[in-house]
Amino acid sequence: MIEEEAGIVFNRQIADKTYHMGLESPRIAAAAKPGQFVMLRVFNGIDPLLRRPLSICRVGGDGIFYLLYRVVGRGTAIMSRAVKGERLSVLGPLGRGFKLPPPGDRSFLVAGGIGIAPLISLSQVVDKDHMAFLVGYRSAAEIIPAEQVGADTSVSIATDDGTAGHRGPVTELLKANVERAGEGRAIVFACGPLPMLKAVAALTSKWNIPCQVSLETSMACGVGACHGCAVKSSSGQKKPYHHVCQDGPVFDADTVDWGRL
Amino acid sequence: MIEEEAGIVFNRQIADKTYHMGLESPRIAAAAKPGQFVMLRVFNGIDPLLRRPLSICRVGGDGIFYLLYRVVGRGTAIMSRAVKGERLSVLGPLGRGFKLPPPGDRSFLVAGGIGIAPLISLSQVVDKDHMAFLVGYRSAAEIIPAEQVGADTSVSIATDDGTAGHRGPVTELLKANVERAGEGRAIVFACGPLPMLKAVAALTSKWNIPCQVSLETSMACGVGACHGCAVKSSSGQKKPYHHVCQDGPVFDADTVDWGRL
Amino acid sequence: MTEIQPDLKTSLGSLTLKNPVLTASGTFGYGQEFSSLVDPNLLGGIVVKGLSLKPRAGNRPPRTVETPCGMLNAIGLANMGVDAFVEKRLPLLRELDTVVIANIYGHTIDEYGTVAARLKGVEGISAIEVNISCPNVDGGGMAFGTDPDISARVTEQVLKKADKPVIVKLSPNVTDIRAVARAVERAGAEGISLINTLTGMAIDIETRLPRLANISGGLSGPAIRPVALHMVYQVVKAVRIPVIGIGGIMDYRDAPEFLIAGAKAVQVGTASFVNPRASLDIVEGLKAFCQGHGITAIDEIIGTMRLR
Amino acid sequence: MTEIQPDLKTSLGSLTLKNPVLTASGTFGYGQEFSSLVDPNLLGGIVVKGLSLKPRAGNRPPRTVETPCGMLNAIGLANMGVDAFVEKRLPLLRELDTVVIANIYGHTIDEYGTVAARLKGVEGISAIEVNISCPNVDGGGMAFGTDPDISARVTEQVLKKADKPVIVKLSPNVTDIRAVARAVERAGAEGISLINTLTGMAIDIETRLPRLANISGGLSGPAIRPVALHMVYQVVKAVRIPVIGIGGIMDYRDAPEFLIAGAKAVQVGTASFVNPRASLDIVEGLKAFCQGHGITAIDEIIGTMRLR
Ligand SMILES: Cc1cc2nc3c(=O)[nH]c(=O)nc-3n(C[C@H](O)[C@H](O)[C@H](O)COP(=O)(O)OP(=O)(O)OC[C@H]3O[C@@H](n4cnc5c(N)ncnc54)[C@H](O)[C@@H]3O)c2cc1C
Ligand SMILES: Cc1cc2nc3c(=O)[nH]c(=O)nc-3n(C[C@H](O)[C@H](O)[C@H](O)COP(=O)(O)OP(=O)(O)OC[C@H]3O[C@@H](n4cnc5c(N)ncnc54)[C@H](O)[C@@H]3O)c2cc1C
Ligand SMILES: Cc1cc2nc3c(=O)[nH]c(=O)nc-3n(C[C@H](O)[C@H](O)[C@H](O)COP(=O)(O)O)c2cc1C
Ligand SMILES: Cc1cc2nc3c(=O)[nH]c(=O)nc-3n(C[C@H](O)[C@H](O)[C@H](O)COP(=O)(O)O)c2cc1C
Ligand code: FES
Ligand code: FES
Repeated sequence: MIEEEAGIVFNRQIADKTYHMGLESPRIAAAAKPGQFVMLRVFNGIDPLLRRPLSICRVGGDGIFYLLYRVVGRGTAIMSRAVKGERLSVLGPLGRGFKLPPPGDRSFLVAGGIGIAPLISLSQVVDKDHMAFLVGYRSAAEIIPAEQVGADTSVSIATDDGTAGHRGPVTELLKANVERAGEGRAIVFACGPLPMLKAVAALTSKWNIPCQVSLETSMACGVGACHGCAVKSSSGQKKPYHHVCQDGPVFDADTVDWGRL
Repeated sequence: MIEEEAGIVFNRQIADKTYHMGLESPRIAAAAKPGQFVMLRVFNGIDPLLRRPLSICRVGGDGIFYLLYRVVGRGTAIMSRAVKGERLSVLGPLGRGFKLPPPGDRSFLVAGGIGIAPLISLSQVVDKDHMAFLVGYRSAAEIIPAEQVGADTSVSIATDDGTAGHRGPVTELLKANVERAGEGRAIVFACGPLPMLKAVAALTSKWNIPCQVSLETSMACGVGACHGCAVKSSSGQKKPYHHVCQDGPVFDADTVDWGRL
Repeated sequence: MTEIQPDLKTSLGSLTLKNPVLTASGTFGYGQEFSSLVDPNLLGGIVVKGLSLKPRAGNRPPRTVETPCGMLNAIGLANMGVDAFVEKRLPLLRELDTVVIANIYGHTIDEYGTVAARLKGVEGISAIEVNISCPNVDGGGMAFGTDPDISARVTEQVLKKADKPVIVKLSPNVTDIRAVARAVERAGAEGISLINTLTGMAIDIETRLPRLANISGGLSGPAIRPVALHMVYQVVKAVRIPVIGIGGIMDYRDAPEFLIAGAKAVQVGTASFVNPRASLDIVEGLKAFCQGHGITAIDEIIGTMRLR
Repeated sequence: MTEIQPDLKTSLGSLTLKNPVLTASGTFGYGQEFSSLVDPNLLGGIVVKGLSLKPRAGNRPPRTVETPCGMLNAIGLANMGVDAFVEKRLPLLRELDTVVIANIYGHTIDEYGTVAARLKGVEGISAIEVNISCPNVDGGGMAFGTDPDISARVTEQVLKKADKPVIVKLSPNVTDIRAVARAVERAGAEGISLINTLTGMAIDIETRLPRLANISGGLSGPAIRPVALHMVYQVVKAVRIPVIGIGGIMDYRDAPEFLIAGAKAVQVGTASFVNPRASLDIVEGLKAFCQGHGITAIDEIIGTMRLR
């Protein structure tokens, strides 16, 4: 775990309400694994008080790591106004990332909107020949240009309103892809809004395919000190609650009590 | 009283820890009188919460008014980082300014450090042929270039350490100037640190010369609503306390209880 | 989203307000200070600065200090006294087409009654708000409002002398706000407003002097909003009379929290110092909030907090 | 200004701390979470997360929410239980060259004693801090700490079972903190720490749900500092035993306020979330503050508030 002031290398809007930021921190960049996150102090004051958890979207070879974030509230709005050269305190890399499948296994990466962020870095390390990267948006206007943020594979898109790609939820794309792929070892990685994750977890459980999900909760510390980031674990787990910041943010879908989320 | 978002026309450092800012607000500029002040919201958040009181240093013909401020804490530090084009909420003009002497009267303007701010605008309206503008600093490094901020008269300087001008307190300059001027109607206007104001008030009282001082207190509202900005009035005054934001910030020195300040 | 005009009317017992936004005592002067910026007629009401029997000079300065997301004040209830208020300020207030509430306090239980009596028959005041947060001189300095029995006795005394609806304003510096609320309800209060300020202090580490000459003062502003909201929620559940929510309300997103928790109206205090138009902005923001959510009357959201 | 090394030592009754900065319970885990960033040996001490007799899962999420200059938490005292703590966490803590204080709580007065008894004879714990802010199950939900008598009985019960110095941590949600402080002093507490969190809540105006599943929670962070400082000041004047100041201390300029008000030490809570190194920064800042002010021992500033 490293805490340091990282210089902003760039910070630009790349889609509706969505920004891409590069931060120079060779130590964090060197240590980060796909699915891990940082706690970012969006500015140097005491209101807003807490750090913001953000997935490491990608790591460059140049000591820079990248964030992909959506402006949803005050903290992310402040971030969106930060300019090149400013230094922001970053704490990371934090949590447990994705467990990588053995080569040859088919990977299905399923994102909902900004949920694409942690999956970008994953897409760079899983076997590209056996990977499908599926992303759902509400509408074409929201589409995040995946190749611009580091996905070096093509991405299939679904939109709720049919303005781009498949019309309908991304889970329909997932179904189609899994069916098309047929027999053989497969694994699903998912990140996105809760209803989507629930649907993915239900499907993979029905199919009996392993599934790893990256979860979001409110976080005060990000390092396991406050016990704030609890999610109920499924029966049979050792602990009644997982701590997303330490035990996750990536969980095997069957270790989470989806009914209580 | 006007409240509006005024655009920053420029904001630059002009002396040690001292900045000069131009704000475009034709309505406030048109209404302002020498000695009045504004309540400035240094940024658009809730911490720091309160507005900062700042004297109107000068008004331009172009709908711009000018502030001269010293960075002493968090609010003024935030101000110093603001850039051209940003808009800050300004409430003003507030309070009662200086009462102008009849033409022909001799005016002595006495400032301590940043206390020069309200006196600049005064210097532009009093009879230049009968005015002396005296400013005291701790050291030459602190000198604010008065002509650059709008004083179109020459300024006599005193420094505590003798690094520029007269060595000693500015009150010694005042004494020398008043003595040199000899008989005839005179008036002193003063703004600066409390010990200086006390000394000036004591001198003018001894000389029996009228004196107007611009006072500073902590202010929550700036408009007479909170009763926070009290200073004890001298015995014989109608009210036990003056409210600096409404009754002042400029007071006749003999209406203030200097012992309780 | 049709552009219907939502009905913002709300009622406090026998009082009807055109909207649920009032200005809090001590933060809006006597209603005139901000009038070039805020037309008071557009507000639900105005609560004037606390009035005492005799004029009061107030505490020695410094009287205010900024704190994280808040401020401390120790004004010391400086005011012109109830008689001067009636004579000098009320005539202008009377012209207003909104509810004017007189905030009063006393140094003894009797004095509370006497101040209320001075407002008897006086036109232009719609209700009396009783500030029971001030130190009880007879009671060793702890505020009247920290004891349910004394709070009830103050309420009764005011009711005995007043010819107007009586709202009691509670102090948050208590172990169980519900006990005080129930006591003043039983004593006959027509409404309850809360919270007054939390007691706090600050020290200048360079001079080692307290930043307020009075040493301690009242904490207000957004810092206290969570505490205020919780107390409002508790009191709403404990009494049947209407509750006015106060504490750290800065903008139109804060006000609905109190309404949803069950307050019938809110008061805006410190926010007026930061943004003189805050109260009016909140009225307009509430209107837009209703429009954006298909709410036709503000009543529809009062007390509608859901549970998980 | 000579570069002397100021003596930061302070004492809490029989305990000596190398400096007056501890981490507050529940905000620094079990001392290991931040250890790659903060060497705990450089701190005055560590207070571990509240320990109960049985392991506790804690409340349903959401458990935390940000508020103006603060945060609310309703963790629900989630912890591994005192026995698991002794077995699994204490061995590492024992290696430390600093004071380790165990924060404990119970659901009944007896249970407080039982937890203290489990720590009897256990090495590596220098003192027990008793959290009396948790809801009193027998007493209808109000916290033990809101009643001076019950606070005293909890203290006595812990003292009966404990073989270590006992510090009692007070709840700020009371009318008169001095009464509680005096009661626990009379009961035999060797020190008092305060404040725990203020009760507060927040509502999501879109969903109309409370932002915490538990509805209410504890407010901490800079927002509460003025309230904390005032209570510390009051308690210091009311008792003779040492007081530890807690509440919203973010940096080295905040800590001296509490020391000047009379606290012998401070605890840093929420600040560690914002800046994991906050406690250490404060130690270093205090050193520099002393150097800059010609103070040779931190003791010289404790309780030195001047009056105007
Ligand atoms: C492990 C993890 C990784 C994340 N990665 C990303 C990412 O890569 N890109 C991205 O855009 N977002 C990500 N999020 C969500 C992101 O943290 C929130 O959108 C952000 O904190 C919102 O802050 P705000 O101040 O703009 O919103 P506000 O609503 O003003 O925030 C108020 C408080 O709520 C918390 N909060 C609000 N929304 C969320 C949320 N969805 N999850 C957790 N806390 C929240 C904030 O942290 C803050 O404490 C991630 C969350 C977690 C837990
Ligand atoms: C009528 C009036 C006119 C003023 N004109 C000028 C001017 O032209 N140029 C200038 O540099 N300064 C002026 N001041 C002082 C200026 O208001 C303070 O320096 C400024 O508020 C400090 O804010 P801060 O956040 O940097 O300091 P902080 O110390 O962080 O401020 C904390 C709080 O204390 C208040 N405060 C601190 N110092 C003062 C002070 N000296 N007077 C009043 N309140 C204070 C702040 O307003 C704020 O509420 C004036 C003050 C008054 C009352
Ligand atoms: C400067 C100031 C003066 C106040 N004077 C009074 C008063 O005279 N009577 C009263 O009942 N409350 C008084 N209050 C309390 C406010 O009316 C309000 O209850 C409190 O400030 C909390 O609301 P806020 O956070 O919106 O300011 C005063 C508050 C401030 C800040
Ligand atoms: C997440 C969290 C958990 C806490 N857990 C405990 C606890 O277990 N026992 C306790 O006595 N206090 C607990 N506290 C209270 C703190 O120790 C401290 O008293 C309070 O937060 C005020 O200090 P601060 O403003 O510096 O955070 C907790 C506080 C927070 C924020
Ligand atoms: S966020 Fe604090 S324990 Fe996970
Ligand atoms: S600052 Fe509020 S009355 Fe003067």
